[in-house]
Amino acid sequence: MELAKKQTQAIKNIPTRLIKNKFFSFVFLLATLTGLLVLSILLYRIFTQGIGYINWDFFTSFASRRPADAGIKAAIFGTIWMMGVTAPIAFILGVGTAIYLEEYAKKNMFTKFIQMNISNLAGVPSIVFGLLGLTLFVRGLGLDRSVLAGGLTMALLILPIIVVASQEAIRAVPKDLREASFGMGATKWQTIRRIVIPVALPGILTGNILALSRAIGETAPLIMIGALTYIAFVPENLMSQFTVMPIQIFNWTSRPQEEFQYVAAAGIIVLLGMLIIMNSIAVLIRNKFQRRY
Amino acid sequence: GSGEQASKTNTQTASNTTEQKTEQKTEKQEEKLSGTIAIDGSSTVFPILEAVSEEYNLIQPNVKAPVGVSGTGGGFKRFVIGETDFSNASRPIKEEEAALAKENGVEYIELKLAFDGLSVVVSKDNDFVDYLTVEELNRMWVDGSDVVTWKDLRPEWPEIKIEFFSPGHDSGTYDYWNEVILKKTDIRKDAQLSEDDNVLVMGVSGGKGGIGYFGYAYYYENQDKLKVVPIDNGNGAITPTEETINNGTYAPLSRPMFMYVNKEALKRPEVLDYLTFLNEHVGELALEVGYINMPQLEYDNNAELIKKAK
Amino acid sequence: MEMKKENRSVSEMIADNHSKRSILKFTENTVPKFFLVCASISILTTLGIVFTLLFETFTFFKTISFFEFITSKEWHPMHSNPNFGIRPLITGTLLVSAIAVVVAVPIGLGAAIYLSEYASEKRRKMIKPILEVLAGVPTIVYGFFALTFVTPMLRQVIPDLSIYNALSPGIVVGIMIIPMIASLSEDAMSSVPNSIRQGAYALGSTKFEVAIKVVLPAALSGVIASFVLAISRAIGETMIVTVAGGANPTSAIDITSAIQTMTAYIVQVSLGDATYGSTVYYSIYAVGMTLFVFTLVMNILAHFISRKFREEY
Amino acid sequence: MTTVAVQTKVVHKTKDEAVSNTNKKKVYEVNQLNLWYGKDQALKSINLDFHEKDVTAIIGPSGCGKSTFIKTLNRMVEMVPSVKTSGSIIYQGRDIFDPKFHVEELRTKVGMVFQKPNPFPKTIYENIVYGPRIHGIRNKKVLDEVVEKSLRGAALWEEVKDRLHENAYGLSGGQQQRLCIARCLAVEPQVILMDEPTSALDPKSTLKVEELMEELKQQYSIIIVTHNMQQAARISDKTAFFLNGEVIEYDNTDLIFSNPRDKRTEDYITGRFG
Amino acid sequence: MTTVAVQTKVVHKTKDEAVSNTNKKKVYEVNQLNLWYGKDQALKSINLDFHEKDVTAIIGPSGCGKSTFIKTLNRMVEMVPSVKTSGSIIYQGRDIFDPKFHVEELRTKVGMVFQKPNPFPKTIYENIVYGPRIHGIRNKKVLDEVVEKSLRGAALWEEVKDRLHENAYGLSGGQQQRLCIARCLAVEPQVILMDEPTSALDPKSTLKVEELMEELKQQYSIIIVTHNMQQAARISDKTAFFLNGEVIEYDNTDLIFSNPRDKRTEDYITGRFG
Ligand SMILES: Nc1ncnc2c1ncn2[C@@H]1O[C@H](COP(=O)(O)OP(=O)(O)OP(=O)(O)O)[C@@H](O)[C@H]1O
Ligand SMILES: Nc1ncnc2c1ncn2[C@@H]1O[C@H](COP(=O)(O)OP(=O)(O)OP(=O)(O)O)[C@@H](O)[C@H]1O
Ligand SMILES: [Mg+2]
Ligand SMILES: [Mg+2]
Ligand SMILES: O=P([O-])([O-])[O-]
Repeated sequence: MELAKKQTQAIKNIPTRLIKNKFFSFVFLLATLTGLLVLSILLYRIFTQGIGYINWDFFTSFASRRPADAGIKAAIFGTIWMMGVTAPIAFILGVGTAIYLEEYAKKNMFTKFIQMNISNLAGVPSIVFGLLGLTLFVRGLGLDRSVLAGGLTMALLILPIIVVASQEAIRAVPKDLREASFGMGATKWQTIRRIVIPVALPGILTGNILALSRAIGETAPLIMIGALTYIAFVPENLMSQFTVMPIQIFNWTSRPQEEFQYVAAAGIIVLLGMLIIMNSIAVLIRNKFQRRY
Repeated sequence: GSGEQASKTNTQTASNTTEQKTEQKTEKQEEKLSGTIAIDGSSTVFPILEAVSEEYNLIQPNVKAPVGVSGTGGGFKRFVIGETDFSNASRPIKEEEAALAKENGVEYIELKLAFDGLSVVVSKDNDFVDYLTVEELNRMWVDGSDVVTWKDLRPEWPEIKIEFFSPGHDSGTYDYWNEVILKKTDIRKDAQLSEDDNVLVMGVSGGKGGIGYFGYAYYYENQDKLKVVPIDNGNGAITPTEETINNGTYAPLSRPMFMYVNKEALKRPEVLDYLTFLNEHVGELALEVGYINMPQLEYDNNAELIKKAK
Repeated sequence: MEMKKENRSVSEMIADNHSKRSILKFTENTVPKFFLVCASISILTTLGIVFTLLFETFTFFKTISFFEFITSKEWHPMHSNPNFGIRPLITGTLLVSAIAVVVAVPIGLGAAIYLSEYASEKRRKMIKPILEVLAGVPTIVYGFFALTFVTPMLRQVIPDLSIYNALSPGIVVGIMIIPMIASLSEDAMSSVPNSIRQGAYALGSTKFEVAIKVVLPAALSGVIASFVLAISRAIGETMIVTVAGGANPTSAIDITSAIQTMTAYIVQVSLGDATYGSTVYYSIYAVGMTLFVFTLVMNILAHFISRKFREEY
Repeated sequence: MTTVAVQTKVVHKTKDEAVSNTNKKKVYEVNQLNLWYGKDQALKSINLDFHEKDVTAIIGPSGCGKSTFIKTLNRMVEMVPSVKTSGSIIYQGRDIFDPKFHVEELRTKVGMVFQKPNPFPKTIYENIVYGPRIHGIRNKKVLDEVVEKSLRGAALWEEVKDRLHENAYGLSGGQQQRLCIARCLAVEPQVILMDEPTSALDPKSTLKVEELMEELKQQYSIIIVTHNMQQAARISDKTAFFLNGEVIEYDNTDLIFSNPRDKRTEDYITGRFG
Repeated sequence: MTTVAVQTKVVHKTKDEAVSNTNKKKVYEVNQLNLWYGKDQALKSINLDFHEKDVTAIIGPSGCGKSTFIKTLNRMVEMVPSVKTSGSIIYQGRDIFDPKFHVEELRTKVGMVFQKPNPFPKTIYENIVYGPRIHGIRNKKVLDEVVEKSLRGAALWEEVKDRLHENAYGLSGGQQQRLCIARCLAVEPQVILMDEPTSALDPKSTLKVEELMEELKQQYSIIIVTHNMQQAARISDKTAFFLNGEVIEYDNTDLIFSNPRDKRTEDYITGRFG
């Protein structure tokens, strides 16, 4: 009797619960779409403003006082040069650290300290890295406002991101494979070099690309080290002065002439294009090499 | 009278010959000049030097002349220890800075490049402000001012809160304003300071009550959003225009802009060549980027200085 | 010849090679040392940051008393009679962060629930990278978006809104950190084992009930940690507030008028380049130090939350 | 070495023929059930009836479709998006695939216990009241009663009554599994599906759970998947032998184990493969 | 219901008593082996000898320490940092815990096959040559020979000879497991350890692997962990029964299965628990 009553009540409740479910599934979907909506507004505005200024000349000319002549060549090359410094340094240090922590470090206080330290560094505001770069590289080591100083600052900035991503990738290598290798009499480094790194590489690369795309968009730390400069040449060596895309965009937006706002929008399109390409490569790598072991 | 005349002719001839020589030199060396010229300093002067560098690179593509933006004070900081060849300034060098230069053995010459008319602007929506006197500007901008709304300034104006926008403390523009309007007292604390002049443009144009000041170029390019306020310095209200700035009637807010040149650097051919080019073209280029060129006499003076220094 | 080769079995060759293992041994010993050096760089970086900040901050406190720094309510560093009270900058920073959290937490969490519980695998794979693009948009771009789009739009609703205010950059910072919350919370929620979900479904739960009453509580520590990390990101955000927040350090809590954050102050000074050695110059390090301490505390807090309350499934 | 003779002939029996001498009421009637994961057919023309207050064991080698089948009975299998089914399953007179028959209702009436104990990461108390709560029961007193009754029903009350508000993860594996059974009892289902409920447990806990099933049988219909032949023999009334997605043999347990009709059944229960 | 009588008395037998009528050479001598994970003792005073060209089966319920024991034989167990051992294991006259006996050398001589097939995500060819390569063999011709020989040894050559350079993940589960065995054979070990090598495989593949073991026995000593009693009975010469980290009984397989001396062994092999 009691059972029957409870069951009927439970069943009576079902339609209400289903409506609630429907309603909230809609709310959650809406929340997800909000982000996408903002992104599309942002892109739409930037595209309508800037697309008219994008042509071949825009990529091959240097900055100019005339909006129609202004180009982004110096900034693109500066960005590439800076990445040329940042990427290898951050990659070697970051992956090295990750391998150390995952494969070699004993689970002791020191390891815990390094780990904690890395996750904290990941949360340090970029402008603080700018202060570090200014004090240490620009002034301390006398590197001035060079590609090298900028690249090193950026490398430190993205180092924690790369470490964490690489650690995850290494951790995701199934224990099975390691055991199989050790079971054949392989040494630790042989196992790491021949099994762990190749298997983790897609994940590591993905993390690196995402970290680099963060570095490409950073403005504040470079303002700190004084990269806000009119540059009409391509860097020639590590000690050359340079400018990068977000700095060039920032420079354009602070011009008095209104047309420069559109030039800035064009610069943003190029920058976003570069970011989207990098992100897509990362996603492609992730999806292509995602294996079920 | 005549002595002056004579010397002037002399100078002219002299400069003519120099010019010819330089031209010949330039022609000969056109393909050869290379090197890097270190330029830094004022953000106000930046557009002029940027234009010069851009034009110069068309003739001498191998000379690198990046223009830094560290503000007048920031530029001098590097200049006085010999780090830079040219330092742009929107005010003359200060005594302390000059002293430091001497200490470090840096000898320099001062060139005037162009005029800027500091423009006082209000929003386009502001239909009541017709002009302001220097005293009124002082009254409303100084620290501890009792002016909160426009009505506090002149009773016939409406009771709209004033929002103040000013360039930052490190800019030469601020220094100049501080000197001629504030009489070296502090600026009011609720004024919003920004090193980015567009930020000021947006700020002033964004609300009915705003007021701000900055270089003429920023007003000139944003005439559709801003209304410029004529300034009365006892001789009637004067609006900043090319003419009033150039002939000095727009006072006291019209000011010259400078470039300081390290004499040592002039020994490098590319620096000298660049400087010569600059002095020839800076007037027209200044006009193009929104400043006012000076009378030719001033440029001739510059040429003389350069000649002496090298 | 052939015979001889046949005779040498693989195991013999291996045994042979084992007797000359010195190079292998050398690599085996050197490699971990190299990686240890790599790992130490991160510590050096932290030390570098701490020492840089401490050293210059110390110089700053030689001129300005620490007491004034933390108690004074005014921040007017360039005044002839300057005030160096950090409170207005902290107020500005927290105001923007608070608005950002109000925007980002519900939206981010909603998106996380959608992605982890409702969306099909295919859809999730499509939406997540797009959201990540949102996180990758350079902040300078967001800054101008706030100033030239969000602020004018808000002013249609709130006519009194100053052109520079805390609200607009707050909202945009919130938008910027949505992906961070969505993505980290989604990770936490997807790592709740499916078996637990199935247990709930088998009792006749709807999706909503499973998400809210089972998965969310189970993933709570990860979700909260994602909030804390996102807040710390908001506190450290620079260009958005520099461009759209104004430059008016004030202790008043008013989201419609201009403010200044710690980060924006540092940029303001470094754009103008204060004379090296002046008090104002050193003040950016003192502010940087405060900022560092703030985010450090947040990060340690996040670490603590996700460690202490980590669910053992 | 024994070779497994893989016979391709499918044995279709009528239901009456399959299970002899039963006069209990049917709770489930499965008719011509087919199920595909994408293109792979995992269940092939299944015809089976289950009766009230019976324990029915489903046995078969790994991958033969036991879990798939039992999950079809409460439609949990549909959580895999690629799943397609044909045929019908009649639960107490209603087709469970009928869109009007909400899965939430079906699952309230048909409880399920999984291979690995899966308590919610909440307190013991919260675990039990989860079901009643979502069905709208809020009264504290009623809930308290439900908790005690369910825990007693799952033979766990004495062990945990003093720590109802501690986390369920503090319990041993066997206790956790009994908690899951208690959680299932709290909504008073009519049928309990169990997918290898003891395979993750140690012998002692296994024994306890088996004893519990003996108890539950008085009140509930139980359908249990097991890979442990001895367990099937010990506890069930009827046994169905699955192979490659088909029912090879379905009969009273004693008959299946003493006198299997099919060679493959015999091979399997004597341990020739699997 | 059968109750499992958990006896706490430890049965220590001398080795000679344990395994009767053998006159093959010993490959392993395990003496008084104890092993702890942190504070939990997982192996207790194990004494066992293994002989050349024998298949020895290790059986016992889940968690009794079978995997732990077999991993101790090639010191893989030490990958868990908290592991501590006492006692000795003599492999062909040398104590494997002797610091001068490099684990790399030990593991080259003692191959291992795991429960789940774990080929490297590389081509079939690369999988096989992995072992020889890390031990310094680079000669292409030698490697080619090794590949063919090992694959033939694992009864896989005919199936894969045309796709040596395809990814190993394209193989079926059973083929993958045989590939793992081939990979292990490539370095010509003397002993092969196998931890439930067929438990993740379907009956057909299981059969293939079992047949393979019969082959391998001619040349190698095999120690195999299995939870499948029938499998143990079919393929092994000797069987050791583990319970709670102890060896309860070790004897010739036929004796263990026909006439267990210990009640617990009997209970286990007749399926009363586990
Ligand atoms: N989610 C899925 N997607 C695709 N195929 C599946 C899925 N789950 C199971 N299968 C396939 O369906 C078949 C039956 O699987 P099922 O899990 O029902 O077997 P089982 O008898 O329960 O085996 P076990 O004893 O190992 O639990 C198998 O071939 C399996 O590979
Ligand atoms: N890495 C480890 N850390 C701590 N304890 C462990 C670890 N691995 C195993 N154990 C414990 O050691 C005991 C023996 O485990 P082992 O894996 O050897 O059992 P097993 O007989 O192989 O069981 P199964 O048949 O389930 O594989 C168990 O009680 C287990 O909980
Ligand atoms: Mg199953
Ligand atoms: Mg095991
Ligand atoms: O940049 P300034 O010219 O204002 O010093």
